Formats: sequence, structure tokens, C-alpha cells
Amino acid sequence: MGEVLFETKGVGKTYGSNTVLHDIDMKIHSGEVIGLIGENGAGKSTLMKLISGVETPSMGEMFYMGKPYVATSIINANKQGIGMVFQEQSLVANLTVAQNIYLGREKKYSKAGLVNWAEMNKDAKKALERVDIKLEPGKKVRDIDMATREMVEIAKVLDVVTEAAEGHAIILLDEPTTVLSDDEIQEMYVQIRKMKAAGNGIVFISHHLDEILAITDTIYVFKDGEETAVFPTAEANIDVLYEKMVGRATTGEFYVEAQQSVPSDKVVLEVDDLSLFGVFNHISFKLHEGEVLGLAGLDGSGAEDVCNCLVGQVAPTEGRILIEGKEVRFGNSYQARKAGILSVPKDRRDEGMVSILSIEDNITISSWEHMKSKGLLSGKKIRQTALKWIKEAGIKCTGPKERISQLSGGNAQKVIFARVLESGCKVLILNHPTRGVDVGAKQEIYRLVREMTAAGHAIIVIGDTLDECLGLSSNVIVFRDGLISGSFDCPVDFKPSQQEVVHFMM
Amino acid sequence: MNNKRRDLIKKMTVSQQFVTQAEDNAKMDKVRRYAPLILLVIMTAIGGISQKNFFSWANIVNIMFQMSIPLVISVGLSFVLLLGSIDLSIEGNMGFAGSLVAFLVVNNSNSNNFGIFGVLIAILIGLAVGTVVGFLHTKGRIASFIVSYAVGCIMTGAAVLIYRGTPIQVKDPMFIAISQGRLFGIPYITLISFAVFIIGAIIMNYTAFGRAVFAIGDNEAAAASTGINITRTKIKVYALCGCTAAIAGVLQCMRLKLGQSNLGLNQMFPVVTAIVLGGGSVSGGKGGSLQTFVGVLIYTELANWLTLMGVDTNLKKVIQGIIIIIAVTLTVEHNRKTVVK
Amino acid sequence: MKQKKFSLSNLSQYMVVISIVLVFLVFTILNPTFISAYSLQNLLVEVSPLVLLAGGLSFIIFTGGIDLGSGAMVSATCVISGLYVSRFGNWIIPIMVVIGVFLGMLNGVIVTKLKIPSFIVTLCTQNLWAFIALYFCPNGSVAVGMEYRKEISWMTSKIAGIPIIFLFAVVVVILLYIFQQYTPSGRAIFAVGANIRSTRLAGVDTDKAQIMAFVVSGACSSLAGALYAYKQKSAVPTIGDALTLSAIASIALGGTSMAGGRGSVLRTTIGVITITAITSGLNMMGVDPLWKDIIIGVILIVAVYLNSDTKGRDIIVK
Amino acid sequence: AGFTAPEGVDPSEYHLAICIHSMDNEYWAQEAKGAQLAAEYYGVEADILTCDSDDNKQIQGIKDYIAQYGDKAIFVVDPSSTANTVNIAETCEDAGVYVSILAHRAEGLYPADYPHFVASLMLDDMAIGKATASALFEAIGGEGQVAELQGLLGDDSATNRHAAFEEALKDYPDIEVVDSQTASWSQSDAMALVENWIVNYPDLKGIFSANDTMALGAVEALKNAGKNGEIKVSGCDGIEAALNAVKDGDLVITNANDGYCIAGYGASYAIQAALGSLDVEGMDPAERLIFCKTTLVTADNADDIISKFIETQDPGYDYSDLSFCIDKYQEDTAEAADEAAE
Ligand SMILES: Nc1ncnc2c1ncn2[C@@H]1O[C@H](COP(=O)(O)OP(=O)(O)OP(=O)(O)O)[C@@H](O)[C@H]1O
Ligand SMILES: Nc1ncnc2c1ncn2[C@@H]1O[C@H](COP(=O)(O)OP(=O)(O)OP(=O)(O)O)[C@@H](O)[C@H]1O
Ligand SMILES: [Mg+2]
Ligand SMILES: [Mg+2]
Repeated sequence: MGEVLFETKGVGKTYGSNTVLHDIDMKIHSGEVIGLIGENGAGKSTLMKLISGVETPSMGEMFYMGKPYVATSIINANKQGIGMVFQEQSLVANLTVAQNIYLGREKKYSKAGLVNWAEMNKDAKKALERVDIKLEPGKKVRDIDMATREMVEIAKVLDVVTEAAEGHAIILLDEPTTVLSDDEIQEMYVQIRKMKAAGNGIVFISHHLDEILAITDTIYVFKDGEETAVFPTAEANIDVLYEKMVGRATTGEFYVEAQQSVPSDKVVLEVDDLSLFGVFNHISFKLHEGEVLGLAGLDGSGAEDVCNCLVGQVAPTEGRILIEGKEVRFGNSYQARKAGILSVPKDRRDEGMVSILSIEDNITISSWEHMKSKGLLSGKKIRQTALKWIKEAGIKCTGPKERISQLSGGNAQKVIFARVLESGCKVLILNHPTRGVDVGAKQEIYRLVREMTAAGHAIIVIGDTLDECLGLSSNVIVFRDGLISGSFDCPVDFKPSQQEVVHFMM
Repeated sequence: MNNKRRDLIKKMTVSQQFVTQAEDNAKMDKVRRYAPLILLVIMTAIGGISQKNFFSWANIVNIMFQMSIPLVISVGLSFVLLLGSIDLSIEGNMGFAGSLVAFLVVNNSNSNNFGIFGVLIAILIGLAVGTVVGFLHTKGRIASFIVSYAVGCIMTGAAVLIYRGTPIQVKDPMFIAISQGRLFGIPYITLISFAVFIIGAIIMNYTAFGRAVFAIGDNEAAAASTGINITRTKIKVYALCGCTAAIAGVLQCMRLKLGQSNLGLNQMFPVVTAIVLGGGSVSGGKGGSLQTFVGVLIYTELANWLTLMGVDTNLKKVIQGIIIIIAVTLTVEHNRKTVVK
Repeated sequence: MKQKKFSLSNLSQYMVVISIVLVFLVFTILNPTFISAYSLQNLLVEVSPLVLLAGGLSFIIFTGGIDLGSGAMVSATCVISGLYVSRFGNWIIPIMVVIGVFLGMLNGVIVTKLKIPSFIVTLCTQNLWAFIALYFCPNGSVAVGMEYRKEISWMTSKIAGIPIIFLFAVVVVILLYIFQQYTPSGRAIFAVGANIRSTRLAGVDTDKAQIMAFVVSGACSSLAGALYAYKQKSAVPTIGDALTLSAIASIALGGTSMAGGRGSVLRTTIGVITITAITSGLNMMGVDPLWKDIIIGVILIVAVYLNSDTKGRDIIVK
Repeated sequence: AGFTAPEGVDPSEYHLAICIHSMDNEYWAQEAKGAQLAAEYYGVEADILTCDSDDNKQIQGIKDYIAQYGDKAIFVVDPSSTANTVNIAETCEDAGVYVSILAHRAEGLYPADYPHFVASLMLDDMAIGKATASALFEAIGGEGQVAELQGLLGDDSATNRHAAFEEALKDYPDIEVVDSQTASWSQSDAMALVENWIVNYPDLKGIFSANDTMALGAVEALKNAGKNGEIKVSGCDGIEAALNAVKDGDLVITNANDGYCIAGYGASYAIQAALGSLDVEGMDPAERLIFCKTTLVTADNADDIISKFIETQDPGYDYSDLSFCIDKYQEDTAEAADEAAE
């Protein structure tokens, strides 16, 4: 490890009256990879945004190469030698790879205002080769897969910062591996090591602790916007990291396992030899009353796509879906709901919340048919239902008329849970139900899941983490490459270990 | 899918299936990309077969002449549509520029003789009006539909103010020369419109600004995060659109040698349709200059052909509408997740 | 829990009411006859059909779509009503509603099933409605027969000084308000405009909601067409030409977001009254017609700027 | 000759509303000017109300004006459509204000039935259209191919002029009409149509246009194709550009509709009625149904017309002499009116 490249001293950020980050001291050395971990909402991305110029710090100061550092915009930070790969991909799909890499920096290739695309493509090719990908730079981003896009983003950032600060750049990677397969992650490691060898400083954020252990040199742990621990990776193992992150060692209590119900024999949903061309094949399983069925699998393994079929978003190419023994077919989520299946979607902002509507509308949207009196919707019923759920699920808000978009992530998620529970659907599909939700709210959501099963609902869960999947489920099915690769019983006291399950995922 | 292929597919692993599917999709994309061109070829063939005069040089010149003004309008408008916005001020802007230029060059109602400077003044004012539309839209955060409609009203009113009821006749020798001039049999006005179009195409395809417009239309948030100045880009787009509308107004004035507020009447929506026919999208991010050219050509040929066929004007519009719906159905991407409003 | 903070941003909610009061105030000060009984009665007659048209069209705008052909639909139905009211009597009104439902459904089905943006679909169907209007009335407006004028004049006559046509409009607005506020379809229309993906995944039939919006709008436009026929006592094939944009402008003036998801028919109603009052006021003052377009354009920009509640920095305005 | 208002009547208390389609058209602007001149002559105030050819907007404007000035309002209206004339007459009757209606009159609508509907002043579209069409046919030698540019479909001037064209054809069996389409009164639409016709009908000899604007579009198209003079064009209305075109030989003929006359005298009828110097009830019903004077314009008289109407912007009519404008009475219809009155 070389000299200190970058340093933050007492940096923090407040949004309104809400302090989301404070008092962060971090040193990034030349040739060092820092691992940054912490629960959702802990403030990791916020710190990255402060360093990369997206946001300005509310307190504290930063130093780069020993000099005070202020970044007024991303472009400005880039010019100084600091670049960031965002958590949500920021490529523009209808432009080519080269145009994306140089978006906002076309000047270099312009003569009299006209851009020389050929020259840009040539340079883009070099930039791509730097991260070892062979890709036609004239290809539109919408035509390339997610993993390649991630590498293009890295190539873009690398190109920006090395231009400005060869050998002493700072590269911030915010969850770069979420969309990658195992092989692709290994490829990413190679790139990170290369950047590191060149003398740059790197910050690597991931929720996968094994990745943190594999690639980083130093680990920073954030909790509720504070830096709670810093230590060399050599001294860490998964258990230590877990404890430092969550604050307790065991997971038993966490998932309210004591209340895990034993599924009855009554089959609510049967999936029979379901296939979706190019996505998954020959999927069959049964879901019983009171059961929580976990679907585990890497991204792209087909687990989520099965759920998409079950909620009518995509029509399967082969196979049958039966509810309580009766075959059902649906072309949209409306028909799926009528048949008794409703989901808590994965992408809360775009697929879950009907953003500019009120909490009460969001809670009752799937059950307006039942909110009538004398043939008309009853405002009173709607309000009472909303109030009931606000109390029962502990939704923090100013009232049922508040817009859902003004709620915090966890509370918005509770609203969506209230919606599916109110809908009267038997089969509930929870797709990453705790994504972007903090510990406290998480626990309440787990409690809600237990209450649902106790009330006779049947639930399919795709966990945000494997741990969550195992903790919540009474049975787990593992997917690999579009096929079911294994299944486990998960009774309260004999949960399979993560390693056992992971074995079937890879 | 025939049975053999079906069996084959059943035996494939998911990843093999995925590859097949990706290839199929790519093929469909290609078909969709070339659909407007195919449509154009088919139209041209039908036109040629059904009407003996369709391929006569005179008719080809007619088509070129008639597509000139829509083509000029399409230059600015296609940028606006790329943003996913709309500019309803085009018609008013055209009328104003046409009336103003008639007022400034040699005419029957006053002794002005600004010549080419008159043309420049009219175009610059069009540009300024576009800038105002863009400014009100972005800074005032008012939907472009409304701002541009209101500004269009204002410009129509302002145009009438210039000539107070008696439209101005243009007597300028330059205007007469340009409107009647031919180079290799091609009207000057057409050549001018092609030149404007080519400049527009260069701006769209070979400048940073052009790329920024694509980026904003596709994903405004992502574009903002790469540091593109959204507001300034949008204002520039409206300025450009105002500018081309004014050029179209001046050309229309040259064509008719008359300055009147209704020079732009009913000129905008056909161009929107033409852009969409070429594969552009009214919700932004899709389209291109060549596609626009093809779209304008399809639209003009269709109108020309229906005229040659002697189809009643109103029925003509209905037929155009139906053909457009069919064409758009073929060129729009369809999957379950597509959101249309 | 039910505390309401009264802040400047809340003010924009009431801006629409403030602006109509302001308009009446200004015109009355400039010209006291503006609020004479005759003038107000005229205003009520004048706004009625436009309220229906804009009220119906609002629902399409709530979904985030648009109907550029609603004015032409008014022309078509005005023509049919005007020509056949002598044959069907007052039954023409329900007949028009049925026809409107059908025409609206045609739009809605094309938009949702063929997945073509409403902007394009209605641009095309507009030509169809215009064609129908001119097909029935190739030679321009046709007046209802002299002998039949008396029989349809009840619509513009007055009960206790209030024109019946306005009562008619009030009833329809109430029905629309009930639909908007108290039926699942009505609420679903807003949800579609707010976020169609989420709404779809919440198990709402978004296709149906979108089609419903077009159907309601179709029915209202056709009803407006019939009312125009009663009001003008003739079949006027060009009556709707300028109405689409006036209706959209009224909706925007009411503060309804063009992006969908927010708004109300009540706001639209106020918007229509405001815009009509402005034109009437200018007419009464004998403003030079050369300036009228310009004045209306300026007022429109200012009013929409003040009334729209889309000032949040995070909302993308297109 | 001067005009003195009856005892106790102050003309300046009265307000004349000049209701026209729009200011965006030379002919309507001429009407507005004529009515303004008349108002000036009588000393009444005048305002212009436009309606963009919208029936509803026109009625709205009239009612607003009545709301403002009550029985001190006077109207001279170029109606947005024929059908609207009944509404105009009724609205004014209900409010007790005097009105003259120009250029249109619905079937069965007679001033005699409405004490405040002073007079209907019409242009004899049939005669004018027939005259221009015949002049065109003569210019091409009475035989050969012609095409017709119609006005906006749905507009009744367009309908009348089309009918007149058909009527004129009856006398010329050797004229072949190859196409007849609408260019919606628009110069640019007409230009596009004619461009196509030139290609499609190489033997085309004449183009009948329902108004001057379209005729000028046709001339531009012909000039571009080098066929100006070879193919003859006729127009109608008498706008400045068309008068010049007639003078230059680009147009065979047009008709000066003379807005100063029809609107100026229309206004005069209504104003005199309102001021009490014209006894409307005492008039012969037939005298309230007037065809106004117009002038056919050919190369021979183009210069005179231009200097009279265009250059001075005031033909110097004596608006006190109401009979000046009368070409003839709408006699056939006047008889019907008599019958209706019985
Ligand atoms: N613009 C904002 N306004 C208000 N609060 C914000 C804003 N941006 C972030 N926050 C809040 O700041 C906190 C820290 O968020 P941050 O995105 O840094 O979390 P994170 O650790 O990156 O989480 P994740 O693991 O989900 O990426 C969260 O509570 C978040 O809701
Ligand atoms: N863009 C914004 N502007 C202003 N306030 C915001 C914005 N986004 C979020 N907030 C407010 O900031 C607070 C934090 O919201 P956020 O969703 O980031 O919380 P969070 O920490 O992720 O919550 P949770 O723990 O429930 O996930 C909320 O009260 C929210 O209303
Ligand atoms: Mg959060
Ligand atoms: Mg983050």
C-alpha cells in the first residue's frame, strides 16, 4: 500500500432535518481496495455521492493528494481524477457504447463542433480493451447484456480518471457485482486488481461479504450513517463481518422463526412443468396453505421469471398453473389477482408504489371492488381500511391522505404489504420484500409474513439475501440455469446451511 | 413454430434457447428498422403501377417540391419529439416569419427593401421565439404542449398585427427568382430545404448536442447524472425548432409570394405523423434524420398519389389515417411490458 | 395526525379558485356590466357544452394520454344530432351518448390493444370524425327546420333564471365527479396516470381503465355535440375545430397535470369557466381582435404557470 | 350629403359591432373598413368582433356585446355560416337590437318575420360564379379540359360557387371537367393541387377557382411550371393581389365583391333603424332582401378598380343613400317571403 491519496475528515450529510451520514473519517491509499459494508440505507452510497461530486457534504472536509478537495459536479470530480460507477446503471440505452463512454466529453473529438465518431470509436475500443472486453464500440447499449454494460461503465470511469490522474485516481464502485454471474465477478476482480496495481485507490461496495473478503484490503463498516468499525481484511471472516454489521450474531430471533407455521396438506398452488422459452424449463412445484416457499438462485437463474409468470407479467410458453386444483391462465396481473395471486414487486419505486397517489389509495388499490357501499366506493371504508393498516403494520406517516412518495422506503414497503394482504389473494409472491429496508422495518415485515401464513395464506419468497430466504421459508427450491437444481425442507430447527444451498446455485 | 423446431427447442438448454431468442429479436429489430423503407418502396411501386404519370420527371419534381417545407419543419420538430415533448408554436411561428419577411423585403404595401437581411431578421426572430418557448417550458416547468400552444396563439396574433388584414404581396426579385429557379430541373426551394435538412442531420448525428438530445429523450435522469445540462439543451432544441419553423415560413412565403398569418396552418401535425411513420416516437429517444426523411417522403408520396388518383380530400385524410395506424402498428415494438399512454 | 400545514406549496392547490375569483374581479372592476344577469346567463349557456367536452377529456389526460380528436368528435355528433333531432326528438341525446361510447371505445381499444400512443391514434381518428361530419353535411351548417326550432329550444330556456343547458352540465359534472371519486374504474384511471407499471402489477386492469377513460370522454364529447346542436339549433360540421385545444387549455388551466395522475373534473370545470369568462370579458370590452390572440396566449401561460402543481424538482416535465 | 340624427338621439351613445370571420383576410378586412366608414359617417362607435368562422364563437361574441351595450348595440354581421343566420336574427330579436346580415341567409329566414332584422344583403353568388366561369370558358375558346378548385368543404360560399360553376357548364357542352377538388380556400393547398394537375393533365386549359387566394396559388404553380398564360385561371373576391394579377394578365377574371359596399350599407341600414330614421316596419318586405352591387374585373377595368378600392381605402360612398348599394332585390325569394307573410 502506498501513500494516502484521499482522505475524509468528519464528513457528513443531512437532508432537511434528517442526518443520514456523519463524522466519517476514511483514508484511501494508493493501491488499496477499501471494502465498504453496511445495511441498506446505512449511508454508503451517500458517502460515494459526496466524494464524486453528485452531492455536497453538509459537514467535514476532504483532501485529495494532500490538498483540500471540493467537487462541484461529477464532471468536475472526473476532471480531478475521481470517478464513480453508480448503483443504478447510468448508461443511456439508445446511444452507442462509444457515445456513452464519452457522453459530455465530446469536445476532444470535435472539430468545428462536429464530432469525429470514427476517432471516438477508436479510442473507445482502447478504453474497452483496458478492461479486457472486446466489443464493437458502435453497438447500441440497448443491444448488450447487463454484465457487459457494467464493464462499459467501469471502462468509462477508468477512461475519465486515468486521463486526469494516471496512477493516483480514485475509483468508486457502488455495488458493481449485483448483476454479475460468478465468472463475471471473477473477471471484475481481475480488473480491480489491475487498477490497484496501477496505483489507484478503489472503494468497493457490496452486500456479498464473501466478495468483500476476496478482493479488499481494508474494511469499513457503516451503521445508521456512522462508521462503526475499520479493520484490515486479513483479520476478518464472514461471522465477524456479520456481527459488526448487524450488531448481533445469531439469526434465529431475527426471522421470527418461533412463529414459523407448519404447512398444511392442502395444495393452494400447483405449477406443472412450466417453461418460458429462453428463460426456464420444466418447473414443477406445489405450494401449500400456510407455507412459505423460498425460491433461491442467482440473478438470471429463472426464479424471478417464474414469479413473473405467476403474476401474469409474462405468459409461459409451456405448462400449467393450477390454483386449488383448477387450471388458470392469465394474460395480465389483473387476471392473476382475480385468480388469487398478487405480488410485492421487486422494484419498489417503479413497480410497487403508485407514486403520486395517497397512502389510502395505495393500500386499497387491489381491493377497490370490496370498498363499496351502495354501489359506490366508500371514502369512509377506504380511510378506515387505511387507518387499520397504518396501525397494524406500524406505518409512520402523517395520515392516510399523505402521498406514498413522501414515505421512507421501509414504510412505503409496509404500505405495499398492506395492499396485498387487503386484496384477499390466497397466494402472495414476495419478490425481494426487504430490499432497501432497514433492520427495524425488516423485522416488522418478517412479523407480517408470519401473520400471513398463520392466517392461511401461501407465500412464495425471493429473498434479498440467501439468509433471509432460508430464515423465512419452510421449504426452499433452488434454481440454476433455468432448471430446479435442488430443494430443501427448512423446519424451524433444522435450517440447511447457506453453504449447502449455495452449492446447488452455482 | 413448426413441430420440428418445437422439438428441437425443447431439447435445448435454457442458455441455448436464450441465444436463439436473442437472434430472433435482433432479426425482428432489423425488420422493424427497415419497415419504413420497405413501406416506402411498396408505396412507390403501387404509385408507379397505378398511375402512369407517377414516375414522370414533372411529378418527381412535384413530390420534391411538396416535401420541401415539411422537410424543413421536420428538422427542428424531430429534435423536439426526440425529447418526448411537442412544439405547437410551429404554425404560428411560420405565419409570423412569413408575414414579417414579406413586410421587410420589396412588397406592395411599404417601401422596405431589406433583401437578404429581411430573411435573416425573420429567421433570428423565429429562433428567439423558440428560445422563449424553451425557456418558459424548462424554467417555468409548464408542459410543452401548453406553452407552445399559447406562444403559437401569440405569434399568430402578432403576424396579423404586421399586415393588419391585407396580406402583403412580395415583389422582391430575389424571392421571385428563388421560387421559380431550377438547378438541373430541381427547384431552388427544394435544394434549400435539402440543405437545411442536411445541416439538421449533421447536428443530430455529429455533434455533442445531438447526442445529448438522444440521451435526454431516452433517460433524462441518467443524462443528468453524466453532467449534461438538461435545461440548456432543451432550450437549444426549442430555439432550433423555432429557427427551422421560421425558415419554413420564409420558404412558404417565397413559394406563395404572400405574407399571411395562416402560412403555417395545418403544417405541423402532418410532420409529426411523418416522423412517426419513419419510426420516431412521440415519447422520446427514438428516431433519426434518415428515418425522418423517409417518413416525410412516405407522407408526401401518399398525398401525391391520392391526388393523382382523384380521391376526395376528406376521404384522403381518412385513408392516410388508416395507413398510418397500420404502419405504426408494424413499426412499434410490442411486448407485454411496453407502456403506452 | 390530521394536521394540515398551510404553506406556499399548498397555496398552489387553491390557485385555481383564486384565479377565477381574480378574473371575475378584474373584469368587473374594468367593466361593471360584466356581472349583469344577462351576461352571467350567457356565460352559463356558453360554458355548458365545453364543460362536458373538457370534463370528459380530463379523464384521458388523467391517464397521461391525450385525445386530439375530441373536437372533431363534437363536430360529427353535432352534425348527426342536428340532422336527426327532428326525427328522433329528444331521444337524440341518449342516442348520441351511445354513439360516443362506441367511438371512444374504438380509440381506447386501438391505444391499448395495438399499443400505439394515444397522440398518434387520435391524430388519425380525428380525420375519421371530421370525415363523418362532412359526409353528413357536405355543404356546411344545416339549420334545424324552422318548425322544429321551438321544440328544441327548451334546452336554452331558463328555470329561475338558470339555463337548463347549464343544469344539464351540472348534472353531468356531478356524475363525472362521482365516477372519478367513487368508482374503482375512476380511481384506476388516476393510478394509470400516476404509474401504469405499478398499477398493472397491483392487479388493476389497466387496459380497462384506459378504455374507460376514452369511453367516458367519447360519451361526454358526443353529449357536448348534441348540446351544441340544441344550442346552435343547427348541424355544424366545423363546430369542433377549435374546441380540442380550448378544452386542453381549460384542463391545464384548472391545474391538472398533463403528465397524468392528478387533477379533477371540478378543476376542469373552473378552468372552462375561467377561460370562457376571459374571452367574454375581452369581447365585451371590444378589444381589438388583432390583439385578442396575443392577450389570451399571455394569460394562458401565466395562469397555467400559477395553477400547475408540478413544481417538485423531481418531476420530469415534457 | 350630411346626416342628422332625429331629435333627442345621440348617435355617439350607440355601438356598432362589426362581426366578421377574421382580420386575417383581405375581403373581411375590407368589410370591416366599409362598416367602420359607415359608423364614422353616422357618428356611432364601432368595434370589430371576429369568430374564426366558428358559429358558436360568433353567437357568443354577439351576446357578449349585447350584454355590454343592451339596446344601444347595433350589429352588422357577416355570418360564420348560413345556418347561423337564424340564431343571429333570433338573438338580436330577443334582445331588441337591430341587425343586418350579410352574404348569407338560411332558407325560410325572412327579415319580415323579425322586426329587428333590418335587411339581408347578399351577393348573387350564382350570377357571379356563372359570369366568372363563362368568362373563363370563353377565354379558352369554349372547349377543352378544365379543373375546379373548390372552397372549404362545408362552407356555403364554396357550395354556391360550385353550383354556379356546374350551372355555367350547361352552356358549354365541349368543356370537360377533369378534376374538381377542394383546396380549402388555401393558397398553398391550391398550389400543390395544381402542380399535380399540370403533370396529370397535360392538355389542361383552364382552372376555375372559387376564390382569389386559391387562384393565386394556381398562378404561382403555373409560373413555376412555365405554363402561365397557357392555362387560364379565374378567381373571385377581388383582393388586391388578384386585381393586380388580372391587370397583368395572369388571371382572366375576378369579381370585386366590394366589401365597402355590402358591409358599409349593411351597417347603414342597421344604424338608421336603430337611430330611428328608418322605419323598418313600414318597409316593403321585398326591399329588405337585397342583392348588392359588385363589379366583374377584367384587364379592361382593373386599373379603375384598383384605384377606387385599393389605393384610397375608401371608395367615397354616400352611406346616407341606402338605395345606392342595391343591384336588384332577391326577387324570387321575395315572392316567397310575401307568401310566407300571408
Ligand atoms: N435525497 C435524499 N433525501 C433524503 N434522504 C436521502 C436522500 N438520499 C439518500 N437518503 C437517505 O440517506 C440514507 C443513506 O442512503 P444510502 O443510499 O447512502 O444508503 P446505502 O448504504 O447506499 O444503502 P444501499 O445498500 O441500499 O445502497 C438512507 O436512509 C436514504 O434514504
Ligand atoms: N427527494 C426527497 N426530498 C425531500 N425529502 C425526501 C426525499 N426523499 C426522501 N425524503 C424524506 O427523507 C426521509 C428518508 O427517506 P428514505 O426513503 O430515504 O428513508 P430510509 O432511511 O431509506 O427509510 P427506511 O429506513 O424506511 O428505508 C423520509 O422522511 C422522506 O420523506
Ligand atoms: Mg432506504
Ligand atoms: Mg447504496
